[in-house]
Amino acid sequence: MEKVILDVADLTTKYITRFGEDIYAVDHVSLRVEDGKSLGIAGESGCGKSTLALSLMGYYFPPLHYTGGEIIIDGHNISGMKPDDVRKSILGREIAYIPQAAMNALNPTQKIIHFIEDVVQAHDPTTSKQEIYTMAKALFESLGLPAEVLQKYPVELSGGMKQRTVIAISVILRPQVLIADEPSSALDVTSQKMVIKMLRNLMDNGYIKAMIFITHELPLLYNVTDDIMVMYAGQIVERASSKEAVFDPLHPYSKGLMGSIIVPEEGLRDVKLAAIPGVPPNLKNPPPGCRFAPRCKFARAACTAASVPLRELENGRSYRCILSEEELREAYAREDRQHGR
Amino acid sequence: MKGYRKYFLNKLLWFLVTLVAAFILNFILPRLMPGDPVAAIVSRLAQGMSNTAGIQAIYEQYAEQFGTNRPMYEQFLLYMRNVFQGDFGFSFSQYPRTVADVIRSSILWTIGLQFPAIIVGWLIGNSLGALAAYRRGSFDKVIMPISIFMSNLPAFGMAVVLLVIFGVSLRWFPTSGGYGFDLIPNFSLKFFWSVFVHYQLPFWSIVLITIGGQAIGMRSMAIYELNADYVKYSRFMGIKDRKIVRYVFRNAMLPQITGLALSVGTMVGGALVAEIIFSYPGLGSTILTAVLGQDYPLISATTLIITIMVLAANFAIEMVYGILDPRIKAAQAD
Amino acid sequence: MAAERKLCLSGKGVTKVFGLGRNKTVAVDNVDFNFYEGEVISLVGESGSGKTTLAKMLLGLINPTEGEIYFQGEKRDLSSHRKKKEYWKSIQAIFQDPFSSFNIFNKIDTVLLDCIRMRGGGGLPYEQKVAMMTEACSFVNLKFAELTNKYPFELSGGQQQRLMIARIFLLKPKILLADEPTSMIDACSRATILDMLMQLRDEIGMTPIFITHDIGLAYYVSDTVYIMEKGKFVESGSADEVILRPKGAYTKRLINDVPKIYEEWDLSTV
Amino acid sequence: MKHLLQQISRSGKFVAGFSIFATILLIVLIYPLVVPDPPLEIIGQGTFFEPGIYVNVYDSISAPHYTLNLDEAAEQRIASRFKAEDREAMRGWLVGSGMPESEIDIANTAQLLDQWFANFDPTTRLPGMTNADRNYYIRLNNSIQGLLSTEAAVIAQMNAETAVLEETGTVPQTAYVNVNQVANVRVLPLGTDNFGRDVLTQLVRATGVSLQIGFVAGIIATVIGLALGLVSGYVGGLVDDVIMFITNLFIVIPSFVLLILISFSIGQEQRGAITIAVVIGFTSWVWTARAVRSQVISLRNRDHVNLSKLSGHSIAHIIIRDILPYIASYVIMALILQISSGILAEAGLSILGLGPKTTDVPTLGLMMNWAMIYQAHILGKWWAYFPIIVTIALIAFSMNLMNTGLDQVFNPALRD
Repeated sequence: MEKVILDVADLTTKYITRFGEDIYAVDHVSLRVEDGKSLGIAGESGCGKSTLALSLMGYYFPPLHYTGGEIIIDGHNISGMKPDDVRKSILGREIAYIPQAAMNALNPTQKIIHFIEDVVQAHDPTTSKQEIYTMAKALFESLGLPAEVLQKYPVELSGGMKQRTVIAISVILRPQVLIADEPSSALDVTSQKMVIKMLRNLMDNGYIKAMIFITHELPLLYNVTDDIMVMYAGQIVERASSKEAVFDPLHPYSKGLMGSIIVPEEGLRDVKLAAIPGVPPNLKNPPPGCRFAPRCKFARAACTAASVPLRELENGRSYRCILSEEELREAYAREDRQHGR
Repeated sequence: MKGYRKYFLNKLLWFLVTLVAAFILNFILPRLMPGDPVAAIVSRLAQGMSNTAGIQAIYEQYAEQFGTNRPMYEQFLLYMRNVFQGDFGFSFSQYPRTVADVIRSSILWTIGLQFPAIIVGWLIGNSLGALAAYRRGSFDKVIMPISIFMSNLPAFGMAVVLLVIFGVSLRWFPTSGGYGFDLIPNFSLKFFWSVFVHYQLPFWSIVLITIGGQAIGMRSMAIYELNADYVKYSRFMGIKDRKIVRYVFRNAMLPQITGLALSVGTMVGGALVAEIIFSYPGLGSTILTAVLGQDYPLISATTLIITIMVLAANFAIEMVYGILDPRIKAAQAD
Repeated sequence: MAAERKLCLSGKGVTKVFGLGRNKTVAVDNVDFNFYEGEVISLVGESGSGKTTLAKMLLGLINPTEGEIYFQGEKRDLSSHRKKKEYWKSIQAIFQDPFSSFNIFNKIDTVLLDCIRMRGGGGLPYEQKVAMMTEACSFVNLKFAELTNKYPFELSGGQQQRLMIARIFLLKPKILLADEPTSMIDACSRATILDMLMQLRDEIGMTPIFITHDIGLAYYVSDTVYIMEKGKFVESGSADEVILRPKGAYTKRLINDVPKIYEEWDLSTV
Repeated sequence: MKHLLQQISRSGKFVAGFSIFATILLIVLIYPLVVPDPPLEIIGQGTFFEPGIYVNVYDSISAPHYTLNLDEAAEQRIASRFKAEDREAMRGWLVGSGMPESEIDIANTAQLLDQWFANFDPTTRLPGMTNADRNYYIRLNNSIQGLLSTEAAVIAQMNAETAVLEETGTVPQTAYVNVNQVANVRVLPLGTDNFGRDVLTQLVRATGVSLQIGFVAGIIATVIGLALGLVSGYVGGLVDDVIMFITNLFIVIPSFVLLILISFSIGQEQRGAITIAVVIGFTSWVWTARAVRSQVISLRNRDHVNLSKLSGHSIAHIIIRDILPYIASYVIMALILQISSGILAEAGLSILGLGPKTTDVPTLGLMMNWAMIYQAHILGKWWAYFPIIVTIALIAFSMNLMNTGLDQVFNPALRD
């Protein structure tokens, strides 16, 4: 078994709204990512996947608050550290973040190289500007970005170039873990592919050891990550290898989600798309028991009686449902027969 | 540099266009008013002066200068020619002084008082606003209501309050004039000291008025910037808050500079009234004398000069903005 | 078969130019098209390709700078408000973002009553109007009784998009322009919306035109696909032909760059 | 709508501002009902009577007297009449007559008086003293003597036949009257101004007039700005270019300069309060026009407007139903700002001597102007100017608070 790079146990964080209400957007989430692996997180908007990305950084500012759990990066527990120490020795160095809206992620009135200088010197004030420039130039060139970008302001870069610049800056200190939150959703398909290629390149060439990739675009997730975790209402409902998650999902929610994938490939026109009725629950006041039960075709009384634990299967898969693997497969087969698939 | 040049030319063109518009307005507004302006002015002349020879001289001068019986466009050309020669005619109320002479003796006082005061007020206000946005909490809760209240005090109100407290009660500073009434302007230390002492109250009253509005504006700009994505990203890259605040301040300051350019006219307006309270020998007091003396040429020239001053200040601020915002220089790339 | 097809919307040399002088941009550049009744059509393009501008021209919200648009084979005349109103009885739209599609100050009743009025039912007794609204809502799986006196923004994105379809159900237009109707809503609600649109099409015999950047969606729903690049149509034809066997370089690249799940996604091409 | 009102009422700033403003408005409405005097009536002969209760002396003599033996009465009597400048002058005399300055304590009344009586001689003429100074000291001495006398004051009336003063009564120093039993008492809480007019009555009326000016100016400015902004934003094209060109011109050309020019050209006689308000309104619409235009432009291409068009609605319907409600909050906020800046503009103009004509009604600016001309601030007559400044500041402050409160409700980014 490979070395575990990122080990998260029972992480729980909440938002405190202006009116003092708590919203548990990340509820007892545990996950592990091994050396050289990438983990994808899928889910509908509002399921807590972006909040999970923020929470994994171990550095919290309002309205997000930490309430419990552990984050261990390469054997180093960061959840007990002082915020200032996290900032200095963890952020950017051990774990780095690529934000959702990379278009605005760079200070508009600062040249790229000056921001890189600030990032490097925030962790090691002794590094000279010359050293930083040499380092940044080498990194940009090895990642296929022109070195002239360093001397430019963000407005002078195209959307795709801006996003790739942000990714390059994020790995300048060679962090172990990279967290990418919808890094390509605002880009056209070609720039999106370039971003994906760059992320793969980072993994393959050892710039980073582990990656967490968050997106609502499932075909993309399937192509980028080794494993996929499906989130629903702040909880993990299923975790499996990408192939299993997409082609053989177990949890009824995952089943619905994967059944709604549309790709321009032969035969897809004849498939009936899956649909899940209803809306996700309000996280201020989640339903008791299984949170998906109100929308689930297979729901029964027991589902709402008590909270449903995550079932671990032998091959490392897990899912959160009171039905067994066999029961679920049987139900799905019955459905397929009905639709004549 | 191409981007900046384009920006510069653009602003210069706009400056010239507004200048022409200001000339036209200054010329046309008094003539648009109902009633015969000549008759009105002549009747005012009679009550404004006792010196018959003076009235006659001014009347002839006036008829010559304004060419009142000629067509509008000729009058306008005449007006333009006179303005460009710096010839505004004689002052009704201070005859035989010329209008140009009256303005010459007051304009430096106004420039020397108002622009430094507005700039100092702008700087202090913006610093306080940024600090309030960043620190929030009790600092914000104290600074903000005070700022809101201060920004709502009329400029003359602040002037009177300062005058009564520091001039009348505490007797720290003189209450009126630009220098001691017993002095004649010269280059002695005594005179400069007197000017400096007389400068304090008008200066601080304008500064205090400016601070409030600027602090409020800066605070909301900075709060907006603090929620920007680059702040979140910079935090997650481990950059210190102090540095991030510097980013935020710089970015929030840029719209504040544009705001200053747009509101400098209003500020100067308030400050002119404050001048009157202190009998400061600037353009504000000149307007007051002109109004009291029904001195039409002086009013017309003073308002024109103030407009030109404000337009020039506006232009200068826009130029500074062009240098400070790198995006303008970068604009050439597209 | 081609001979039986009836034209519903066609265009010749349709061009839209924005701005003047140095700021001039050609959003739609001299395009010709023939949309036939009964087909599902998709206009596919990336952002900035001019597809939304073309859609607005088709809807008659903006006028082409040059060229003509023909409705059912005849030159379209939108010279007066009355003529536009008449045209809008035949063509309607669903927009991308359900949250900004409805006036937040109007109740759901107002939205639906507007449609009844437009179809000439303004003078009907209220009970009959309620019956019509109830029918339209139940078509999209909503209960009018629960929606009356509510505002659209109180519904979820998917529900609002369904309300939009209920609107179309009442209006019964000949043509429906659907501008990215599912891109802002969750994947799990997408199928419902698409199914309802197709069902509505069968029920009232309208011609849907999808405007989308999602090639997968275009492939899934449409019979005929037009690919747009920089204001021009670069390729068009049946969905199978254009998407599975693209001929143009741009189309090939576009389809190549979309992530796949059954085939290998070739990352080496960028 | 209900939800919105609820949110607004939850904003502390709005509620605070609204309460202040409502209080001012109520006072303006109710006070004239209680005190119906004309505000410009001259009641005092003389300038700047201090705030206080004015009791008719004639009536208090004829009112029933009561004897109250209060120990400190004499002391207070002396202290209240014995002014600081008198004490200062006494020190001058004493020093002049050779007393060392360190021995004199002008705050100590008893000691000062002792020293005075020991040293003062009306016949002596100190070096450098003018005749006027000498007379002043003699008058001062007499009045001090009078203050110290313990006899009762005699009331005498002239006998109409004999033209002889006949004693009709005496008023001992321990005599008191009950204010309630005096026929004529006038309360002047803020004293009188330079013309002898009741400042409070005037202030209340002036506040009302200034508010009217603010409202008229604000409404005119908002209507013009709204109309131009709507047309400019919705129609676009050449119309937009022209309107924006004019708007941008008037933004850089200071509006108060135009105000001065126009007000001066109108002439003193034609300048009523409402004329001034109209002029202010016509010179201050630019900001509203700009703000409305940018709002309309962002709304114009919104899908709900397109949907309304597709529903066959007319342009008028679209502007009224689909655009105006969205910008209503901005327009209300702009109106509030315009009202308060209109009040300030009037005040500024009046101080320059270009305010409304002075014979009809007072405005806050005119009152300020009068106080400044008569140097109330230099003379320490605080009641003639300070309440005006406070009133203007309170009006502007309350309106700004309301605005900030509304802004926080409508712009979530500013919320805490």
